[in-house]
Amino acid sequence: MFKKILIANRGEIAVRVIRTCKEMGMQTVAIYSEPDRTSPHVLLADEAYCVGPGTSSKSYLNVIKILEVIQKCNADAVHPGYGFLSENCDFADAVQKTGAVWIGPPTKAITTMGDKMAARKLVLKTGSPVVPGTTEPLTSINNAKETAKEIGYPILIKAAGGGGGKGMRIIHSENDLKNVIGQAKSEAKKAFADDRIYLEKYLEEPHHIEIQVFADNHGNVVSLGERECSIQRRYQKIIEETPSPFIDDKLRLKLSKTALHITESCDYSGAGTIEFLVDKHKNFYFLEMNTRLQVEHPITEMVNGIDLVKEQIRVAAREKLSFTQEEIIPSGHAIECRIYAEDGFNNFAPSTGIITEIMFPHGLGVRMDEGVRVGQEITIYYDPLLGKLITWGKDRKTALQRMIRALKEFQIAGIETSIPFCLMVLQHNSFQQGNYSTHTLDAIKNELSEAVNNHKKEHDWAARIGAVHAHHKSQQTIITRKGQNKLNNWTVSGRLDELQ
Amino acid sequence: MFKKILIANRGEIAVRVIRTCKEMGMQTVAIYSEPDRTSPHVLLADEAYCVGPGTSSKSYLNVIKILEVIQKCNADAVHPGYGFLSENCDFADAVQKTGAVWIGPPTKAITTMGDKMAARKLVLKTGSPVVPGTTEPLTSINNAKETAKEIGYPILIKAAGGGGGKGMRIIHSENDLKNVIGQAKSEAKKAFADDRIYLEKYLEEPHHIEIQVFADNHGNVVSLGERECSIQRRYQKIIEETPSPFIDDKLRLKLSKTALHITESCDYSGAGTIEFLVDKHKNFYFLEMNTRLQVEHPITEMVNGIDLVKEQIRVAAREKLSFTQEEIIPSGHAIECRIYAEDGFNNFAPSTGIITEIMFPHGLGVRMDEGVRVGQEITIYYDPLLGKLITWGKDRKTALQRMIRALKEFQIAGIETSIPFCLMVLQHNSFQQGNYSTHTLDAIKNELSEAVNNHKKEHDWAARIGAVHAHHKSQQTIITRKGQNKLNNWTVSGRLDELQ
Amino acid sequence: MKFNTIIDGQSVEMEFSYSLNLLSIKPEKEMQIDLVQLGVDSYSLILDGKSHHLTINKQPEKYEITVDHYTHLVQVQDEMDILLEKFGMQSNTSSHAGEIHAQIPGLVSQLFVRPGDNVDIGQKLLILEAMKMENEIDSPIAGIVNDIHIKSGDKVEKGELIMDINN
Amino acid sequence: MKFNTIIDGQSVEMEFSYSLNLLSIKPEKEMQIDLVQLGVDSYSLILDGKSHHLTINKQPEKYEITVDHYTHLVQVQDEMDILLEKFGMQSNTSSHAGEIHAQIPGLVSQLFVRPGDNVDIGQKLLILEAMKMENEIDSPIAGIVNDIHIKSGDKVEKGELIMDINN
Repeated sequence: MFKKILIANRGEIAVRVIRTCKEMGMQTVAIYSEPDRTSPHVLLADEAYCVGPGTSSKSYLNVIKILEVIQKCNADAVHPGYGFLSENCDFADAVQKTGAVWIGPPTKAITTMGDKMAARKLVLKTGSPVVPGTTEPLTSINNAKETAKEIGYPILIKAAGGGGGKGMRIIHSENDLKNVIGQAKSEAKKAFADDRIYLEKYLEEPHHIEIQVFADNHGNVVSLGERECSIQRRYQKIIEETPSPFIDDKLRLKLSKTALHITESCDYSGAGTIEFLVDKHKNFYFLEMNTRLQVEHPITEMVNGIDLVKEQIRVAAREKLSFTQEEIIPSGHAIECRIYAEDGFNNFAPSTGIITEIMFPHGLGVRMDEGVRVGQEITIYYDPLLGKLITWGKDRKTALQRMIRALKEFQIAGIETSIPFCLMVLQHNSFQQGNYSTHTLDAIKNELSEAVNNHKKEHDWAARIGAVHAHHKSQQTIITRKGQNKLNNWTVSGRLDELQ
Repeated sequence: MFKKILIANRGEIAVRVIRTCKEMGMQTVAIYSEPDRTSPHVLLADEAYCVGPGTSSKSYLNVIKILEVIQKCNADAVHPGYGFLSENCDFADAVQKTGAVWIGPPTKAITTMGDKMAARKLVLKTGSPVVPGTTEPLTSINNAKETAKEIGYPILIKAAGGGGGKGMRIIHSENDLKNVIGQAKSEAKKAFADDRIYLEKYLEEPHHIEIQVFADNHGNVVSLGERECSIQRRYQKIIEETPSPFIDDKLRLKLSKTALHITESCDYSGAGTIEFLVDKHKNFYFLEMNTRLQVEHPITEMVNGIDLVKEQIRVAAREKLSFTQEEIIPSGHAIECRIYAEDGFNNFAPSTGIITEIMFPHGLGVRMDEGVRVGQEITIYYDPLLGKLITWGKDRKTALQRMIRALKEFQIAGIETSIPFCLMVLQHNSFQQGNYSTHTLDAIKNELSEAVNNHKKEHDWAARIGAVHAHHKSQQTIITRKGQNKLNNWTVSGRLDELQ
Repeated sequence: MKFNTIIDGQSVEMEFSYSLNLLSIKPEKEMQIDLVQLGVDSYSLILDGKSHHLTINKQPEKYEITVDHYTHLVQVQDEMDILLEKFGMQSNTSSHAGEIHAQIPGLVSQLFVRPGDNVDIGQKLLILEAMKMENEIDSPIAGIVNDIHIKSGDKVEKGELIMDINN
Repeated sequence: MKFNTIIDGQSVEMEFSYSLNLLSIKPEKEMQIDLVQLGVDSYSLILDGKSHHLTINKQPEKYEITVDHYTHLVQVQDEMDILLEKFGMQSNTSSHAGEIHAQIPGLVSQLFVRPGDNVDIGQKLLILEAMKMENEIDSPIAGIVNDIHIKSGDKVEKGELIMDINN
């Protein structure tokens, strides 16, 4: 087994991987950009090395510098997390040339599946259903126009170089085509250093369902069940659960079988995710395969009692999977809410600033995978994911009530977060009933706003009192010219009556 | 089911109960003493009322005031937690007279089992083995001397009015008898308002094993398995695990059967714990029954996937238990470390002060039941328990490695805690091997100190550098007379090179 | 002390008695207040026994108050402000429609207009890049671009004035 | 800048070059230091690539430095102190054996001796009550109780001088 693992990532996923490495008795090495010096992954790792300034291309995507650190610190394995260089086969190859082990699938599988169009071709060959669309990258606007006409609007534009909603756009008519393609290409280039894009039919009311697969180097391939990921904004997931309230046992089995078939067809090893779209008639289509750990992997861990990162490391060390297909018997229900630095009631506008307070939720059935700490500045440089809150319960109702309880406990001051938005979604009838698709969030937008306004009216007095207190305080400061604003005396309780 | 529950407690157990109430959709009411105004249980509850000053007897034990609050806020049930009034049947009776439901066993069972000597008598009658000792409270020092001679030294002095190590003392010879009895009586009086004490034979190398039982009002009585609680200091538990590495299936069954028998014999309902001493030949003796939730109940919850507080509330509402004996199939292994405000390497001296920083451990298999927050002052008024860290794993090794990882992550600044002590115990060979009794901690004391010293020598340089930095900084402040010490600029990073 | 508080145009006159931690609302309401600071900008408020978590953030002309996660915008007028208003002396400080402010913080990755350009409603003005997403800023009005306060590559803060458009 | 640091009597002379974040230890060792403040009294130290969590607490005459949970007591001498010591001018400030300090904070619940009393080694002097436990304080020496600085019912802080015993 390995002695020292370098984690080529930041934020919650770097912390997540470090935790498992430590439990396996391995030394951990973090890399960081200058503004990340006091980020949790740096504080938790045994060793930490700076790889450049804030801009990702100069630090977390700086292959040369990262390779230098791998050799300098003598790491014998590298975990890439998700995003950044996790689906970059040049990096995977270069890592292996240093003598370190790449904790991920073989580069050939990354190449095939990472190229979203090559993947579509391969899956078509296996006889599995694929969402209608192009199998070659768009060469020109005219080419796009023709293909779009053939498939029929609305269409989706997607990046060939990677997933996660980056470079993804929906187009309803030919008028928008040119503009939107420009934006998508530019976004894709920044995210994956690859501006190839392709078209796909935009299905009506589909569910986004994915199957977690795992393969070792001894011929074992196992499905760990599905995740329901239909609650999305900006084509990015925000709430996931397992099992899916929409999927029945028959469909579950079919999806798993198809996923296993696809996994085997590309000589896979390690953790992978096969994403499907499932329409309201329960027809399903292969969407893409992610050849890395998925953001939402914890819900699969919760119902199966398995540590997927540990399994990744074992497989990379050429060990056998620690479970067989027969031993995978999910128990209970798990839900994940992604905590983003954004204002869900203001068009998901990103929010930056210094986190002045965090009160984490805890207790039975609550798991926190966090990537931030108090005092940390949230900058515009990186993905707005602050962390993930996961709850487990004996059944869906318990997990859901627990999630609502935990979100209510979870206080973050200094920036806007997706916590209040998630709370409103979870308390909405369509989520409570488990009756939702990828279109639901758009459909209930106005109802959510109304619910927020009603909720706010109830707490009107508390807000007015808080404002008067702040006003009175700031006036006092100005009048007395004491220089220091009392608000900085954070450890001292200041009751209203002190301000007479 | 209830609409509003008042929690007559503070700290981590009040927070624990509030969490479940919220998940059940119930309103929660906290009570608090003046210094507890910003404690987590006050912040998390829907309503909160002050019941008096810091001293427990004037606040958390102030029955009249608490009854007033119950009526004022219209609570329809009261959860007493553990400690304080949880085993006080006068309070339980008074609560019920207000019309609120008492979330706990019938007062008759509290009376019998809460009186440790009456309990011994009852259990003897059922034919179950009991630790040799007195069945009547000590009436005089002479009475004590005679009885002690009969049983044979060493003997244990214990409080009749309650458990938890309060008022408990070991006596090795008649010389110490008078002094120690005085101390024990005084401590027992403060803890339970009852200074009756009794004697018990002090067994050699015993294990402290307890069985969690649950009974409803419909004749169902279920055993939820054992907890191994032999790691104790000052006769108080500090690390617990389930299953016990010492107990085999045969003994487990015998203990469960005896526990169920005892529970039935006292017409019990709700959560209860039967404590046993098990000697090295696996002979077992009834020690006492705790007629309330136990501090270490979370490890039972983790392996069974059951919320014991939820079950308490259901039973109090006269519902049936949500599980049968056959459905109790524990899965995996769980460990709990109690995080006390005390210096484990300085004779467990209590530590007070303001908590200036907390970094909680998180991630897969980690549960935190906390009762404190950053900025809070830890005072001399209350029990030093800050919270409990619980880990779960598929097997003992995983749970143990996870606990060590989580403890290492767990940073609390401003006070001393039991975290470093727990870390040293868990890494010691006897715990790693699962080979320990209630005497182990004393036996390995010197080895632990040695391990700490070796560990510290390795980090010598970091300590020297930190000290020079602090020295340089404090010198600068004095020389430049800038008035404000830079240490208060807590959100601003200050690198060494700024101090040139 | 007396204050007027305004939320969404709804004005309420509030009178505080600090010594008793009492709030009287004219003409009939009375509440017990216990407000304690927890952190840099967070507070615990127990209002007639109900426990709330508040954060307070001062904005120009108003306060952003978060009560149990949800943010309220509150304007406050003290006795002097109320007096001035009675004499009709309140100044109008609201910004005009042609001021384009950054709705989010970000990097100006592309700028599509120059001073003097004619723009239509909905016309693309610039792209603000933040947290790996590109955000298009469109013109809310038709008019002529007057002043541009930023250039491509600039980092802008939330609320910063980006350009003026005259209609 | 030069400093002497002393842990458990072991003295090391350290020379810092702040501009380079370098520490040179005479005669041969050199380390790369990156120390950043995290909280009120907590720091992150990256020392030659190794990441540590430090807390710093100033005590009289020494520093309590916690490195990854474990507390070290460190004395520091700067160039002036080193110079004074060379001239034999170091003051001896250690307390004598008869000074009884509170080892823990607590309430004095019982006091068993009075000024002028003769006490033996191990004789019970007082009971300090803290966090529901009673803690007996015994005399470390035989002698006569000279001064008692507290009375029954007092709250004492950790380290506070409780009484003097002359032997």
